[in-house]
Parts: sequence; C-alpha cells; structure tokens
Amino acid sequence: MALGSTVQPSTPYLEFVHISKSFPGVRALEDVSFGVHSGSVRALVGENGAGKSTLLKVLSGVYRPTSGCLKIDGSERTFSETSDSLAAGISVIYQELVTVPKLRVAENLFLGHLPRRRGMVDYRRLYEDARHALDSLADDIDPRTPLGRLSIGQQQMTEIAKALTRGSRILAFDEPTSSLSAREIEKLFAVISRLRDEGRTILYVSHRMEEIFRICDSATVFKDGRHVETFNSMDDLTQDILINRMVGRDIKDVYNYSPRTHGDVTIEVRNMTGPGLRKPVSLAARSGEILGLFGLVGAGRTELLKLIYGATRRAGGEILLNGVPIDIGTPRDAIDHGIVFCSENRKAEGIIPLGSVQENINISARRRHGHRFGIINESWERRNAREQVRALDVRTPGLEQKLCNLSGGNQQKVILARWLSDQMTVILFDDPTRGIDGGARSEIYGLIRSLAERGVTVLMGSSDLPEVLGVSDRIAVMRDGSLSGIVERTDASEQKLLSMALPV
Amino acid sequence: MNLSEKIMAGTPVSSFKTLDTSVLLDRAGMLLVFVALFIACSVFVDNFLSWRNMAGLSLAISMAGMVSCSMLLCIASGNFDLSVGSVIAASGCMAAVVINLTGSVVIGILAGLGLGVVVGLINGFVFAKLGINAFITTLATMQMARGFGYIIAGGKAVGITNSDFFVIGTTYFLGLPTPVWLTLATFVVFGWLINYTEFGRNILAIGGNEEAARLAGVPVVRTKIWIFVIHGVMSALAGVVLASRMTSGQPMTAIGFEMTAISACVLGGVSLAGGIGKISYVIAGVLILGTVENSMNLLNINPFYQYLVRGTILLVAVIFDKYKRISSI
Amino acid sequence: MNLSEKIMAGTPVSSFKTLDTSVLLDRAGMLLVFVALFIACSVFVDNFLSWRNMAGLSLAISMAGMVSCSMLLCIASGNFDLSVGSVIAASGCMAAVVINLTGSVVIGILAGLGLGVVVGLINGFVFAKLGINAFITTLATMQMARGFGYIIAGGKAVGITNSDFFVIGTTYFLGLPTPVWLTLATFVVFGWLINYTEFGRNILAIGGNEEAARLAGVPVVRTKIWIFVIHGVMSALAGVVLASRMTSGQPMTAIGFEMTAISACVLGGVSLAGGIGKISYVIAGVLILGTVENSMNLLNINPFYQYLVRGTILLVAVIFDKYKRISSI
Amino acid sequence: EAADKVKIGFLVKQPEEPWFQTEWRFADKAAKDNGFEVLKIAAPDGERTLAALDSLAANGAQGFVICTPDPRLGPSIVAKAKALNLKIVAVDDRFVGSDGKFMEDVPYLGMDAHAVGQKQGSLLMDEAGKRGWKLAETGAIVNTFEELDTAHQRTSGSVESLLAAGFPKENIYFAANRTTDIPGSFDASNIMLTQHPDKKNWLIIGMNDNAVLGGIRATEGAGFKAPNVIGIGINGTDVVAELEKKDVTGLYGSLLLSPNVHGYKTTMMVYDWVAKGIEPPKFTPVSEATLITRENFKQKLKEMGLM
Ligand SMILES: Nc1ncnc2c1ncn2[C@@H]1O[C@H](COP(=O)(O)OP(=O)(O)OP(=O)(O)O)[C@@H](O)[C@H]1O
Ligand SMILES: Nc1ncnc2c1ncn2[C@@H]1O[C@H](COP(=O)(O)OP(=O)(O)OP(=O)(O)O)[C@@H](O)[C@H]1O
Ligand SMILES: [Mg+2]
Ligand SMILES: [Mg+2]
Repeated sequence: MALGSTVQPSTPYLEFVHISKSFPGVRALEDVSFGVHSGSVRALVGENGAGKSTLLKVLSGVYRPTSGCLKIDGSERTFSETSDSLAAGISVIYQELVTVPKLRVAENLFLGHLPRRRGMVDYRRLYEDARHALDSLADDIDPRTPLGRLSIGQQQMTEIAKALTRGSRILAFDEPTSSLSAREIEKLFAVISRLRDEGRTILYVSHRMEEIFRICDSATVFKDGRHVETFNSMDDLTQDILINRMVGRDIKDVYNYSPRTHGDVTIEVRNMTGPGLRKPVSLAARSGEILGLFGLVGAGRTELLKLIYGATRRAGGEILLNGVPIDIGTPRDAIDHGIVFCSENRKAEGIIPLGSVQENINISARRRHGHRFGIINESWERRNAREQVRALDVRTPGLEQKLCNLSGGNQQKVILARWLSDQMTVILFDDPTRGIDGGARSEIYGLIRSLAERGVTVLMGSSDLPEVLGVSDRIAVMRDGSLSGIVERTDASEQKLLSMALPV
Repeated sequence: MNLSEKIMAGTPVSSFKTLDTSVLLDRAGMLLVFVALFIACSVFVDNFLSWRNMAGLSLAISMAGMVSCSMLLCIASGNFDLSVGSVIAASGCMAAVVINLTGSVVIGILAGLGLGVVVGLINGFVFAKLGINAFITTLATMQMARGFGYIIAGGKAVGITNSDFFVIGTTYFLGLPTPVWLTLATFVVFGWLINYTEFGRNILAIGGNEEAARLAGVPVVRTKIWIFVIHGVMSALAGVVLASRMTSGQPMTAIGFEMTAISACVLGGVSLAGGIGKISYVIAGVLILGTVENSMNLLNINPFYQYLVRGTILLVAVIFDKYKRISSI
Repeated sequence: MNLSEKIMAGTPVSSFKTLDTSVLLDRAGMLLVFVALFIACSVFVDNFLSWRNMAGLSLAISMAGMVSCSMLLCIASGNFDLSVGSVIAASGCMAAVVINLTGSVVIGILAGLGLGVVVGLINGFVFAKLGINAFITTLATMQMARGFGYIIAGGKAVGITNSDFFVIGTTYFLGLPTPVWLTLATFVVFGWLINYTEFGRNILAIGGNEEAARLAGVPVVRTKIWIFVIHGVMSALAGVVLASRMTSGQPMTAIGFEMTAISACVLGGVSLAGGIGKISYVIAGVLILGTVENSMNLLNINPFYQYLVRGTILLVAVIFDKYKRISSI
Repeated sequence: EAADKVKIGFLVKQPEEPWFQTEWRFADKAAKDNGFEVLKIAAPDGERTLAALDSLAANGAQGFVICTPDPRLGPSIVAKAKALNLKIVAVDDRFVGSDGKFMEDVPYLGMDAHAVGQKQGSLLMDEAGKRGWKLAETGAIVNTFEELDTAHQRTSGSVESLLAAGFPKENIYFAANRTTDIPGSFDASNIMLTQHPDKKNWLIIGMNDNAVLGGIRATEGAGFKAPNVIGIGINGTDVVAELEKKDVTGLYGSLLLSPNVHGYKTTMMVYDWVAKGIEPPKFTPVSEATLITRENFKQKLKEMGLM
C-alpha cells in the first residue's frame, strides 16, 4: 500500500524554510532550513534544549513560527491550529504524554475523529478499530480500560498507536522510546519500517545513538536552535562524528564503570507487597552500591520503588535501614530517613510547572538547609540553585524562569538537582536519564557514580538495557509484578537479563 | 502472554471480576445513597410516600433537574457557569414582557430563549475565544443578566395576561405535571448527548485534558462556545417554564440557583476538575437535594435547624459515597 | 561550555532585557488596571478623591481585603472555601452572645475566633483527611455555620451592650479607621507568609502539582488543614471586626460574601487552577471591586443599572488585563 | 380523618427575619390555644412557594397563611391552592392579579407598606421640627433596596411625606443598598455622607431597622453626634439593643408593627374557616404602627408580649 511514488531526490516531500521561533527571553529556533524525502526516516539530534521539540511543534501547528514557513509537497503551508496540520496529513507523537486519562484507551486513540454512524459515535467500530490499531504495538492493552490505569510505557504505546490511526503521510516521533523497553522498541521499529516502506515521511527524535543508526536513513543535527548539518546518508557516519557535531567535543565511554568497594547493607526490603506487585519482593543493597532494576514495560519496577518510598501504601512487608526497621508512611518520612525518589513521570509527579527553576530545586532540601522557624533563607536558596544549575549544566534564561518553559531534558536535570541539593543514604531512581541527551547522560552517570563513591546506595529502575548493564553493580530483574532474580554484574548479559524479564 | 493468560495470572490489566463490582458500585454511585435516603424518608416521614407528595417533589426538582443537565456539560469540560440563576429570572421576565406586548405566546417564548442564547454566546465567546476564565466571565454575565431582568421588568414581577402560556407550567400529562415530563426528556437527551455523540465525547476529552484534546484536533473553542450556548438555552427554557408555572416573570427569582445546580452535579459525583459526565450522577444529586428539602418541610423542621440538617446531610452523603467506593476497591 | 560562556554566546540564557519588561507588566498585572480606573474615577467622579471618601472606601473594602488574603491561600492551593460568609456572620454572633453573657470582651473575641478555628478544622479535616472535595465540604459547613449563627442569635441581631468592644471597629488611628489598619497588616503578613515561609511555598507547590509536591516531601494533608484553619480564623476575625463596627452580631450578614472574596482574587489574576499566589493580585482585585461600588454610588446610578455596570466593568477589566499581557509578549 | 388534628400552613418569604419569626411564634401560640397544628415553611421564591404548597397538601393541611415572596405570584398560588383544595389567607403583602390590580377576593390581613413609609417620613419631620433644624442644612439619606417591592413602597412613602412636609427635594439622597444587612446600608450611606459634607444634620430612612441602623453607624463614623442625626426604623424588633445602649445614639426610635397580631389573627382566621366554616372577611386592616423610643420601648414591647 505505497503512498505515491517513492524517493524522488529532487523535491523533498517536507521542507522547513528559514524557520525561526522565539519565546520571551529565548530563541528556540533560528533560521532552520532542511528537507525530508518521503519514504525515509530522518533523525533529528541535538542536545537538550537544542530546539528539536520546538521544531516538531511548529510542524504540528502548536506554535506559529516567528518567521519562515513549511512546504509540503512543494506548496507552502501555514498552520494556526493542530487540527490544520492533522488535516494536512501530519501526526506528531509529542515528547510528553498528552492523553486523557479518564477516557478509555479506544477513545484516546480516536480522539478528534471518532468513528460515527448516523451522527452518533459508533462504539462497535471504535473498539474494533482500536483493537486493530493496537495489534502491532501492544496487543495486551484492552481498548476498554481507562487510559489512566496503564503504566507510562503502555501509555506511550497508545500514543504511538494514536498517531497511526490517522493514516498520516508525515509522522514525527519525539523521543518515543524514552519510556519503552527493548521489546516495545522492537515493535515500534517494525512499525516505523513498515511506514517507511509505505512511502511515508518520518521524523525521529532521540538521544539514543544505537536507535538512530538502526532505523534512520539520514540525520539532521541541531545546536542551540540552529541547523548544524544534515547527513543525507548514515553510511559513512559514526556515533562519534554525530556526537561531536552535536556537542562540539568528543564523548568517551559514557558509563565509565570502575569497580567500587561496597560497605554494609543500608536498605533492606522484606516481603514487600502492595498494588502492582504480585508476589512479595525482598532485596537488599549496600552502601556505595548501584543496584539496577530491570524489567519490561509494566513489570512493576515503578511500583516497587514507590512502595519503598512510601508514595503508595504498602499492604505488607518491612523496610530496614542500616539494620533497623523503619516506618515509612509518606514520602516525607522516607526523605527524613535519607531515602529519596526521582520519578519516571516527570510531568505528573516531578515538576511544579508554574514554579521557578529555583523553587523546584529547593522545594525538598530547604527544610534541612535553608531555613529557620519555617522562614526561607533566600540567599541560601539562590546560591544552591545557582550551584546546581551550573553543576548540571541546566539551560535556562534565569533562575526565575518557570519550569514548564524549559526543554524536557532540562526539566529532568532540575528534578535531579532537587535531590542532589541534600544529603541522602539511598536514592531511588526511576529512569533517571529519560529524555536526557548523550552528553548530559554521561554527566548523570558520572553523578550516580560519584554518589555511590560517597557511600550512597543507588537503586536505579531502567528499561534501557545498555544503561542497566553499563552502570549497575548488581541487577535485579522484575517480571509481572514479582522479582525474578538478582544477578551480579559479572554474570549479566543482555541475553540473560532479557530471558529473566520475558514472561515464562 | 496474551490477555486471557494475564487474567489467569491475575495481573492488574486483568481482574475483570473485581473491576465489575467496583464499576457497578461506581456507576450506581450516589444513586445508592439516594435509595437509602428514600427508604429512610418513606419509613420515618409521614406522607412522604403519598402520590401527591411524589408529584410535588418531582415538580420541585424539575427546574434543578433541567439546568443541572446542561451545567453538567460545563462542569464536565472543566468549568462552571454562575449566570444560570440570573438567566432563569431574566428570560422569564423577557417572555412575560414580550407576551404582554405582542399577545403572542410563541414570540414570547422565543424571546425568552433568545435571551438565553445571547447570554450563552457572550459567555462562550469571552471565555473560549478571548480566554478569560469562566468564573469571572459568568460572574459578570450573572450580574448583567440580573440587571437586565430588573430593567425590563421595571423592578417588579410582570404578570402575564395571556393564559395560553400557562399550559407549559400548569397542565398534567399521564398524572405528572408537564414540567416534570420536560425534565425527564432533558435527562434522556443529555444522557444521549454525552454518551453517544462526538460532541459529548469531545466535552469529556476537553475536561480530561484540554491540551490533549486540542492536539488531537478537537475543535476546542467551538465546543466550548456550544456548551455555553446550550446551557444558556436550557437555563432560559427553565426560566420560561418557571414563568409559566408562576403565571408571571419574576426578576428576583432563582438567586443563588447556580449553587443548587453545581452542587447537584458535584454531590452526585461529577468532578469539578472535569472529565466526568455521567447523567446518572446528576439525577442522583438532584434527587438527593430535592428529597432532603421535601422531607425537612414535611417534618416541619425549624428553618434555622434546616440549615444544620442540610449541611450535615450533604457531608454525610459524600462521606458515605467515598467510603463505599474505597471499601469496594 | 559553562554558564558564563553560554551567556556570551547569546544562547537562551541571555536576553534578560525583554524578560524584565514583560515580567514587570505581569507583576503589576491588575494593579495597572486599578490605577487606570482610579485615575478615571478621580477625574470624572465628584468627591471621589476627597480624604473622607478615601477613608470610607478603605473601610468598605477592609473586610473583603482581610478574607481575600486567606482565600488566596485556598485558591493558590487549588481549592476554594464557600463557608466564609457564614463564618463571618456566625462568629460575629458568637462574640456578641458571649460578650453579653460574660461581660468580657476578651472572652467574647476568643469565642468568635474559636468558632472560626472549629469550622476551619472541620473543613480541613473533611477535605484533606477524608478527601471530600472542597466545594461540597465548604458548601456544607457554609450551611451549618449559617444555621448555627441563627440559632445562637435566636434569629435576630444581637446588640452588644459592652461598649469597650467597639474600640476595634469604630476608632481611628493616624486618620484611618482601625479595621483598615488591620487589613493593611493582613496584606503584609500574608504577603510575607506566601513569599518567605516554607508553608507559603508549599501551598504554591500543592496548587501547582499536588502529586509532585507530595513526592517532594511536602506534608500535603497537614498544609491543607492549616490553610483552612487560617482561613477560618481570618473569616472569624473579619466577623468580629464587623460585629464591632456594627455594634451587634448579625446572623444574616455577609450572605454571598464567598463570591466577593473569590472574585477579588480571580479578578486580580489568581488562577483558580492553583499554583499562583501573589498578594498584589489580591490587593488589586479588592481595590477594583471596592472602587467600582464606591463610584457607582457616588454617581448615583440606578441600582438596576448598577448590575449592568458591575458586570461590564468586571469583563472589561479582565479583557484589558489579558490584552495587555499578550501585547507585552 | 375526623380524629386528625387540623393542620394549617404558615408560609413566609424571609424566615430569617425577626418579623416573621414573631409571626410564626404567635401562629404557634394560636395553635396551642386551640389545639391544632401549624406547619411553618420558608417560601423565599416562587418556585419554592409552589413546592411548599405541595408538601403542605401532602402533609394533610387544609389551609394556609402566606406572606408571598412576590404579590404577583397571587394567581399561581390561588390556582395551586384550588387544585390542592387549600384555603388561603394572605398576610403582610396583598396578592396582585395579572391585570395589576389587587386580588380582592383573597382574604388579606395587613398593613400598607406605603402607609408605613409615610408614617416614618412624617415622624422624622416632626422630630426634626422639634429639634429646630434648618432644613437647608439637613440632608436625608434614603437607603433603598429596589429589588424588593415592599422596600420600594416603604421608602417612597417616606420620601413622599418628607416632600409633603416641605423638605427640600435636592437634599434627599438615595443610597442604593447592595445587601439588606447593616454593612449594606452602612457602605451606601457612608458615600452619601462623603458626597455632601456641607450638611449639618441628617435624617436616616430605610425599609427596616437594619437599613436605618447602618446609616446611623455611618454618621457616627463620619463624626456626627447623636443630636444631629435622626433615624426611625421600621419593625421595632431589631432596635432593642440600640435603645438599651447607655449613650444616646442617632436612632430616635422605630415603628413597631404588630407581627404578633398578624401571626395570631391570620392563623385563627384560617382555623375558623377550615374547622368551623367561618369565612374570614376579605380585608382586615391592622391598627397603625406605633413609635417606640428610648422612653417607652420596654413598656410597649411588654404590652405586646414581644419582650
Ligand atoms: N513555551 C516555551 N516558553 C519559553 N521557552 C521555551 C518554550 N518551549 C521551549 N522553550 C525553550 O526553547 C528551547 C528549545 O526547547 P526544545 O523543547 O525544543 O528542546 P529539545 O531540543 O526538544 O530538548 P530536549 O532534548 O531536552 O527535549 C529551550 O531553551 C527551551 O527552554
Ligand atoms: N493505579 C493503577 N491501577 C491499576 N493498575 C495499575 C495502576 N498503576 C499501575 N498499574 C499497573 O501495575 C503494573 C506495574 O506498573 P509499573 O508502572 O510499576 O511498571 P514498570 O515496570 O515501571 O513499567 P514502565 O516501564 O511502564 O514504567 C502495570 O501493569 C500497570 O498497568
Ligand atoms: Mg524535546
Ligand atoms: Mg516504570
């Protein structure tokens, strides 16, 4: 079912012509021009805040460019609303989930174009079509469940399926795999290949180099809102060249693992049960140790971490810190014991969107550092925020900027800064590098390492296999709401972890 | 692992069993509370169960039932409309004045409804198009409509001379007053509107996540304007029916009625945050409020203590509902 | 590349200039609208600018100013409180009754404030602990407090015989009435509370994203209870001051005052969705509302047209503010 | 049926008002004296009035007394009462038909709001005369609440008397009250005082005690002493504490109406009608309102059993 003719090198199907976009105090895009042919997958790469998402939002009509225009199939188009771009055959999967959690999965998939019969919603067809749309991506999702009940990864899969229901000729994916695990990524890639073979035009944003080299035919590099270079073929391109063009320098081994000596057991979980866990979970980790937590989408990593943190109420089990049973009823209790948690769901559980960068950084730590009698120590707060922003290289026009105006990756850094502002014994990371660019990623791994070297215990949930393998001292694998085993770093391999994670 | 295997394994995606009962309880929601209240009243309140009282009760809640349905649309989309009480009053006066002027009942009714359309359009335009928040917008039109009502009525009730008009409000059909039939029809139409039309589903999407709805190409602005226009028309219709029942247009009637309509919805279980739109919730809310008022009058409770009772019952009802839901999960 | 290099390179970190003006305009917000309104009134309304009128105007808005400050806490945390008007009335009655009973002004005032604490605790507990939504909770306590006021007052105004009590409401200090000083103090204290205490920041965080705040270790439940208790106390204080000004406790006073307080906040620019808490917004809102009322009476506008004017000015003010903000971007 | 107690409804428009509280109290007294039952229901607007009639009928009442929230509800109340087979007596406010004329065949007991207002005005002028005020330097604040027809009739009656007694028209200032409580009249009056700083003496007019008291408070705030202010309230029940104050205030007195008589008599009228078949007269005028002042209020209130 090829749409039109395939590659026609002379006229790109989609063209950005001198696009610029400014926000108050920020130039997000500056004079960006390039074109993409139909039947190809174009990678858009660049550091956090380089302007990739902004470009896609210009494409979909969320933003009007300050200057410049789009050309589709040679003719100029301007979109003032997303409905215009949808009508023009463009679907964008945004970086942040944009779903209606209270509606059912099927309704989310067909939002804006529900099937109708005689003026009414045709529910039978809706569920059939939804079932069909999910088939190739996530056949375990029931189209009738309210979407809010799915895990983040499952929601991400429905977002992708949603874009497919439109049958658009141009599809843009903004970091679709950041919360997907290996198995889901395979499914996604199969779908993308099929779409390419059908002659559609695909834009693909990702920070994961392996992915880009696997499925993209060409790559465009951004830096600080500018178009740096477009590589029309991936053939003589290497990861190092690409990264160098993005960052302006070389990045060595991102994980840079070196063995550490571990201290005593700090945190121990005994027979933990609760929502999302099917069997009691027990595990322990030592001071200075990085314990990876691997599993497929929906395996229960997030739930386990949240139970430890007191964010969800546990049904049973015990938590011991340094051998002493502790009572954690709320996240505040956990923080008081030096246990902190960094959520995978930045938008819903991490950021205070209208709060400033400084506010978001200090919200937790101020209790022990900044203040006396509940009164805020403004100078400590500013100093701390400035230090953290510098240490993590957060790109923001100022400490007063509202956090929702920062790029996704920079928001993530601010959340990390929140926890790094304080002392801790145990840090629970759920997908800490979600949406973070290669350069920053290695910085974050460095941070995790230095935390461990200072004697902090790190539990790190991740669905990124190389990451888990590269960072962890030991790896706990989860499957279907239970712990299927813990392996030492030396025994671990992709093969082994996957076989432990896949359903029996 | 396919779905049926998952069900066997008992993972969260599955468990249709537990889902079913909880969904059922959730669906019934406040209706259960209403049933409990109704039984209690039947047992403890003399004359409560008489046909006469039932007809009276249904008539008493007919207006609230009508406007709560369209208020549901507003709330489901994540907003509310404070102008409803004023529109009820102003459209009643409008209808009365125009009927007296022209002698034509039809023109009078159309004028009354037209007023509702105009207020709805202003609300919708200012809110959806200019992006002013709904609270301030409808607070402003609430004042304006009230003032307009007083002005056209000259500050006092406008008696209606053409008695043809009273058919809407004062006749009976199959033993029930006509306004009650109108309210029942409203329930059916709005239930259908929300569940079976794209418009209705779009409202829920907007209330659930406006950003997502817009990105998916839902015509957010247009839908919002329609919501307010529909609500304006329904309020005006309620006003016209009321004028017919009262045989006059009353400029100071229905003060504070916005609170009745909103609380009927919220009491029934509609979230003010938007995204929920069950007509059964509204029906339950309206019935509970009406039953409480009715029984307090039947029991001849001192009006000062009525305040206490009303407040307590509101609280007890929602706490009961909440507790029921938690224990059912 | 470190931060200072980035600034040199002209990447996003830079352009503090453009930010400044827009931030300034945004900060000033509705205060600008107020200034425009004030100038217009000074020019076109006779006697508006007289010292006497200014003192009268400030006295007229003193109660709204007080309760709007604590209402701001509620709204900033993403909720609102409907019980304020009833608490004002009930605490005034409580103070009056207790003063007449005991002869002690201090005990009377404490009783009045105590009533505010109790209602606040009920609101806070039911809302934050039991998780019932704030609309229904405070609607219920609104009814209960009103009923309680009527009951203790026996349905009519309770005249206060001990004239020591009138000091709070009827004396002057440096040319301004004491209640106005109290209101000014309230502005200062709440401005400080929101900006310079952990409690205040926590409120904004809860309003901005409750789940994120909870996960960041903010004591959500406790903070919410405090918000309602503080609001209860402030409403009660306003009630006691009012009773002192009127030399009697009035059970039917301040009906609908919740709308005044909420609209002062919202008009000033506080978002009902929560997360915004600027005291300057509240001050602007209160001043605009007060100035409009004052000028309409000075201009001797027909009361029915006053409704129209009030509505129109509300709309014009917010549209103007919106437009100003957009054009400043 | 025969063994059943007679039940009579008593519907009032503003149950929170002391006036209606008193009517209800005396309706209860009549019931107790004669062994029947009174069902008291609030009827703040048309919709709830009709609902109240339904529940009255459901409760087995045979008749009712009503102070209607709006006189123009007359025809629909009469129609509803007929359908439910209930006897009506109107109190305080007389029904008005769709033709704008009083519905004279509905038994009515009450007093003309306009006449009460006129009395307020003439008493104010009398007192001002006694104090020897120069009318040119005297202002009159009229606290209006036009939304309520009764209020309008009282205040306009009052103004009429003032004008008839030669009070200069240009010295009469209308203060539209936003609410019917004391702060409402306080704020509105305050503005009038500001606007006319040249006046030495003030007359305070309002639809009831509260409306006048707010005005008095405002004059105090603006620095006027009691001898320079005259306010006369209407109702009499809300001014007791004011008249008991140690220091004389601007409130000279109040027109004590007789809610007790209204409550007792009308209830008995309905009772006699349903129980004994004695049809009440179509119109029962009530005696004039009496002025109570610091000197006589205790005695008068006791006489009426209100204290
Ligand atoms: N609505 C907005 N208001 C102000 N600034 C914005 C807004 N949206 C984006 N920006 C800024 O524009 C720049 C580009 O952001 P964009 O989200 O496009 O980056 P990105 O390349 O997608 O980064 P990431 O990899 O972190 O997602 C950033 O500096 C960001 O702070
Ligand atoms: N509130 C909820 N109600 C019902 N089921 C839930 C709820 N929250 C999570 N679940 C289910 O619990 C299971 C575990 O989810 P969890 O988020 O812990 O997975 P995960 O391993 O972190 O995967 P992901 O990669 O998607 O984050 C999922 O199947 C999810 O659907
Ligand atoms: Mg991005
Ligand atoms: Mg997870």
